[in-house]
Amino acid sequence: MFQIRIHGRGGQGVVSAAEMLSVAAFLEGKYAQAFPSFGSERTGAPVMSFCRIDDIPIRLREPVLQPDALIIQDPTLLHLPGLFDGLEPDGFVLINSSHQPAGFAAMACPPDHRLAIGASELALKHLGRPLPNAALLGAFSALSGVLHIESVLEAIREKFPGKIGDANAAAAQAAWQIVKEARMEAHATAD
Amino acid sequence: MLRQIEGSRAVAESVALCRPEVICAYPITPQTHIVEGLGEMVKSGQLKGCDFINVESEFAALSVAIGSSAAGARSYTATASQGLLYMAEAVYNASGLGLPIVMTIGNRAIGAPINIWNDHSDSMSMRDSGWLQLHAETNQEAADLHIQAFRLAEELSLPVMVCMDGFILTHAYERVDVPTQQQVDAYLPPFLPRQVLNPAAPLSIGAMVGPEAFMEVRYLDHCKQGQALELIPELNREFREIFGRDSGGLLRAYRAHDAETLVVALGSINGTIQETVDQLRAEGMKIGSVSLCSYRPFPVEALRKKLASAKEVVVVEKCVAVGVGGIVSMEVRNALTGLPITVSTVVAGLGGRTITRKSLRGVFHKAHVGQLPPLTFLDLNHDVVSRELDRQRDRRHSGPPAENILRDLRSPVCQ
Amino acid sequence: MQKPFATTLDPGSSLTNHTGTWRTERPVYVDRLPPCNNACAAGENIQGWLYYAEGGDYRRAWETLVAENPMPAIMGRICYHPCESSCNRGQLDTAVNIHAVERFLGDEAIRQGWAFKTPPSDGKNVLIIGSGPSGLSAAYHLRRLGHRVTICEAQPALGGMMRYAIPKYRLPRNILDAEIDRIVAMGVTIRLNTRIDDPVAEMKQSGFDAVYLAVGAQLAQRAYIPAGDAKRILDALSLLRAMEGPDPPQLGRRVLVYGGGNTALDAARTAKRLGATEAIVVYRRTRERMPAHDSEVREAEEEGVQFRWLSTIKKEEGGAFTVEKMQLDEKGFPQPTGEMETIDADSMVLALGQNVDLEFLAKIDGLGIEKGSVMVDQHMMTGSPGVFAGGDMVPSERSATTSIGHGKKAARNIDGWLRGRPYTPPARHPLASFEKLNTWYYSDAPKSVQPVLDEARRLSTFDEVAAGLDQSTALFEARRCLSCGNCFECDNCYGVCPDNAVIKLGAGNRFKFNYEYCKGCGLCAEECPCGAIEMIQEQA
Amino acid sequence: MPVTEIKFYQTGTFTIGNRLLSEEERAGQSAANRANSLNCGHRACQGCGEALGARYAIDAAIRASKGQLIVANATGCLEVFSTPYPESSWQIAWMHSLFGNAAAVATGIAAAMKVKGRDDVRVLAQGGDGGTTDIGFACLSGMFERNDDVLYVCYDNEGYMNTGVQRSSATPPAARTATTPAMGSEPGNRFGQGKSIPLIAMAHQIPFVATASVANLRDLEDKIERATLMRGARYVHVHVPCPLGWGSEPSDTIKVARMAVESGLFPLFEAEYGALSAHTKIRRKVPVEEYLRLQKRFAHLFKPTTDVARVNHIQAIADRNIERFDLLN
Repeated sequence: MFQIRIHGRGGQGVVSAAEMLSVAAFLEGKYAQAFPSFGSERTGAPVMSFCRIDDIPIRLREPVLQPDALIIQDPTLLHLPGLFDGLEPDGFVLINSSHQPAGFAAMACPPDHRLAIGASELALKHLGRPLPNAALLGAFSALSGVLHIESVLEAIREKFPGKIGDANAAAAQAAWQIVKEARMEAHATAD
Repeated sequence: MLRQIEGSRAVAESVALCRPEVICAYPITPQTHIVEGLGEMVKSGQLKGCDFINVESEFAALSVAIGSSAAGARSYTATASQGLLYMAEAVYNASGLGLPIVMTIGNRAIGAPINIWNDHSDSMSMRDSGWLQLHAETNQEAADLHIQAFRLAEELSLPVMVCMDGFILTHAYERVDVPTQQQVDAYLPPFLPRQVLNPAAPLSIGAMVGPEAFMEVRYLDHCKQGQALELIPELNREFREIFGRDSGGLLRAYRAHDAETLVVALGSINGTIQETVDQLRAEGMKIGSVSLCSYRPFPVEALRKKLASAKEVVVVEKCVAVGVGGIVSMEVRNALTGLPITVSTVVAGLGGRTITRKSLRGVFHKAHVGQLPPLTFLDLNHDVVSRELDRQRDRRHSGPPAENILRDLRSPVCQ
Repeated sequence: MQKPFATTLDPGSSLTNHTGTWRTERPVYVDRLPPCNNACAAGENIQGWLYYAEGGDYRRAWETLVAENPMPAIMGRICYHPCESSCNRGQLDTAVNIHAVERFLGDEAIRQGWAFKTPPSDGKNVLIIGSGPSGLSAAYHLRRLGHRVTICEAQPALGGMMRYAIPKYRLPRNILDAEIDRIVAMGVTIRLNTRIDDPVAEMKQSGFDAVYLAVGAQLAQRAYIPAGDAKRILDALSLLRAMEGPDPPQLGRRVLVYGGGNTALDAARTAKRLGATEAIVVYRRTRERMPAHDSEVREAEEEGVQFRWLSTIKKEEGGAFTVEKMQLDEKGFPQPTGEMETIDADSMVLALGQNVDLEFLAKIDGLGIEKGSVMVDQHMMTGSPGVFAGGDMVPSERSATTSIGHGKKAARNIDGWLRGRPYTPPARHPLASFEKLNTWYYSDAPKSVQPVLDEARRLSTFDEVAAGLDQSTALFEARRCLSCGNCFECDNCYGVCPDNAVIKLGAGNRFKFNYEYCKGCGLCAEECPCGAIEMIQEQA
Repeated sequence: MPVTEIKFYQTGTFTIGNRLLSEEERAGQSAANRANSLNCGHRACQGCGEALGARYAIDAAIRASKGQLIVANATGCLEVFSTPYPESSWQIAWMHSLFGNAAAVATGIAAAMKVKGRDDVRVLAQGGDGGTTDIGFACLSGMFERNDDVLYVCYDNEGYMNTGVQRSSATPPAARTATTPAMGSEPGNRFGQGKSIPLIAMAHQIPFVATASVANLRDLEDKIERATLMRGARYVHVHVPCPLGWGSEPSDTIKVARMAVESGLFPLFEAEYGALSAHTKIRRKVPVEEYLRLQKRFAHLFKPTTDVARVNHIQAIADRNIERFDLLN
């Protein structure tokens, strides 16, 4: 079972991000479960959502306590206490940031499991609005390889039919592209 | 058709497939998405021959349903928490008049203190209202139970509550096989009311009944619930034939055949419990669980049969009879009368408190070694409560302790 | 449909719950005596005939009317209608114009030629002396009772005072004749110009079983007034009687009328019509104390008749009449003042009242006479067996209406006497007083006034002064009747009963109470407009 | 000769009927074959104004709807005296659910009729002043606001009579009830309280609002008949004296109601879409004292001596109505 925890702020599409991940997994014939951190938080407040992906039906109802991946939609959340709680040693960390945040390098997880990407800028470019979640999903697909970019794009289009969906998909595609290329360089240099 | 959708949406879709004729809507978290979805389907024309009414309160919501049902229309509404209490008078009335209304409960705690999160206090408060109460374990089951509920309600002329855990199910995106209209039509015949308001054949419905007959009326209600005990498994069998899957029924056992410790619970927590059972089984513990789908009627015989071979039974329940303890446990104990089985109560998840496998393992272990006290409040912050209790011992005063507790939680001592 | 036990009930099933047991008082329908009927000297069932007139059923209304009084066209004209003075509607707006409706019905009957049935004549023989209102009334009722009747009339024509004392302009003769003829047509033997000197002897000779004396009071009251020229002075009765003859008397241009009764006014108004430029009524008391009816005085004034109050006439010399002023003493009696004056006049008409001619009664043994009137018992019988008397001859108010009443009463008593079953009048219902009514339900409607002949024609001719009502106005008036004390089927009781305990029996059949359910709340009695429901204690 | 048009002056339009009037001129209740929707054997008190008013209203609705009528009834006297097991006095399709939800139940029935395409069926909700002005007010207002196709009839006897005469928001000032006893500095119900549901109904801009009284049964009938045939939310408020609660003579029920109308304390009017459209002229104006003196609940205003100030206060209320609704013209 692969468990994802998404951190963001109310209004950034944290919940729909988790939902799109679950839909993408569903499209790949997997079982998936997405749910928000329930509460009455309003726009701007720190919120979480969760997604589980598995090959067998998912019965577990507890929140994601040991995530295999963290998606952080807003760099200002980095100082939030307990942000990284339960993160598996070889877990992934994806953060929406145009530059490497301080202390990012010092993280426990393997270097090629962590990534900062200017998703908001990509969103601005493709949607005209700084809604990072779609771009982050594209990046997540490239980073973790848990989900195919095709199914992610389809999930995005299912969630946002029409123009907005295409724009979001484009942002996701672009993010995926960027990450893939970065990874290739990394491998190249490694060789 | 298989879809990855939100639980509320799945329920809305399957309710729509039941061809309801009158739907009453009043918003209350976490049930809201269901009526929103239905409202959209009525407006869009996807759901035809249906009147969607935005009422001014839950009391009105059920009252309108009472009227429409008495007039022969298949009627549906949904509510939760305070809303259910606000309509309490009508809840008893609907069952007393034998009106086959189906109502979804997005289970949620009851204030004060005000709390919007999940537990079972709301539907438990109506457990003696004469309604049938079915609890869904998954969103698939939530969707399926509504279809069975209409059939059950209309065959017995009794109202049915389909209870699904607020947020945990209502807001969860899961894979759900949404049935086809053909399947539902094959399973659910058009509504033929047992009695109907009809100018051509006048009746006076809702008479005042005095001591000379009131007892008989109640006894007959009691018998009706007995009939439901027989009907529910039948409807479940029929459902399997048409829809090809197992949903509903009185109860479902999980790895119970040789279990010494059996866990009993209602609703979605059974999933987490089963995960925990698997872990403990892997470690060699003889444990299993029983998921109670039908809480009203309470399947005394069926449950007794399932639990008879156990040494100890742990009832995990999301509600508490303040001053007493478990509510479901009392009924489980009653079902096990005369059997040498210890039944312990674990009150868990009140007001949305997370129930983790870790915590469950703990209590199940204790139970297995006979160290689990009769009543446990799972993951209770003992430090906070003992401080509050001390304060109260010093200085008696009225008023809610919530403020104090919140202060303590913020104070470093408890962190 | 298998309906749930107890909570669902069959419609209308409470019929098995007989709430009549709650009752301590029960409503009952009653008929009370309307004040108009109570006041009518002719004993008419006024409310009764108005009931049919309301519905436009004039034939039935007329039949109900003439069951008591055979001369509605006449009475509608000359009766001073005490019924209207006592009409409850008078306390609401104005009294119902009863006499006008009565007259309308009478005229309608004449127009339509409605006749009385001719009853069998299997009874006894009755002699009636006098054909005035009393005699005619008695004849009519005796015929209805199956007796053979003979009227002996001293005058050449029937009608008595109605013909010889009431001027044409108040009672046109064609009307008088029509109603008299209708009575005669029932098979009454008439002997005109026949004066009976010894009624008892006449009975024996002609084989009459009973006699009814109804000669009225037609001797003019005399007063000694020294007069130079006696022919300047005549009495009112002779004047009015002469009006029926070929040559009316010459009264001259200035005429005095001495007296204060209706006859005096008739005389004065007649004088006017005979060409007198001035007709002066001289009366010893005041207008307030005048016996004449106000309506008569009003009409006379309209016609220019002058009045000299508090005056008595002492003597006449060559056309000069000496008049003495009077003044009322504390008891209201006029006392002479000695103050004299003279009035010149061409003639003077004496109208000082009438007396009964008692001569022809002298030979009847046992017949008692007091103060110039014939004494009768409660059966209208004189001291002489088989000899009955009524009208102006007996002590009572002297009016045509009273006389008609006497005629009816006498007829019934004569019948009783002849059949050896003394007549006992039916018990009277309790009075339907104004308090018994719930007048809220009557809409306001002032009475319709009869049109009146214009002055000029009134003074130059003997045409009838007051015209009748046309059909719509008559109906309007009839419908103003409150139907006091008698159900007129307004459906109120049926409508206001909270327990549906009143059964409607259909038009003309009124209602009945369903005591199985009536709780005795009394709402029906309270809301009955005409007071025809009474609450009575339930018997233990 | 002056010819006056023939009207029925004997009783005009004030009695229920008259043998000489044609069917159309008579009140429906004068018909020998009237529906008697609330029939014999009901257990209402002697002289019950509500029983009378209800029969008039429902019979009228039955007539107007040609028998296609369904009625929802709030808890209260009417419900209790008409349907105690095992007997019902109703001859119609009738339902009682709760005290406070008659309007909502009716909404549900109307919705059912709508989806079943039975637009010939008319739905009527009825209740007392308690079930309407107090506990049922939210449902009533909701029904108005949604303009549901329901005619709501309130039988106002100015208190909770079923439970033993307690004060409701329709109880008039100074009236004595079990919860506003005639004692203390301000005996009876306090002044300056209560609410006018008709005016509140008008504020909802619904198609039809009217007041009626058992004092004017033809008018009541007429209003219900017209209201029954309209669509959307309609409200008729009927004044029904309660001999028990008001301490009036059972035989005076209509008289008392009449005094209320004629004094101006209970104005008869109609409104369409929130605007006054008609009113019934006071025929013979009476001082409120004549009305008050008929009822023991106001006895304390006259014993030991007349409480002039408070009687004047009530007179002022009547006068204000007369002015507001132009009742003298």
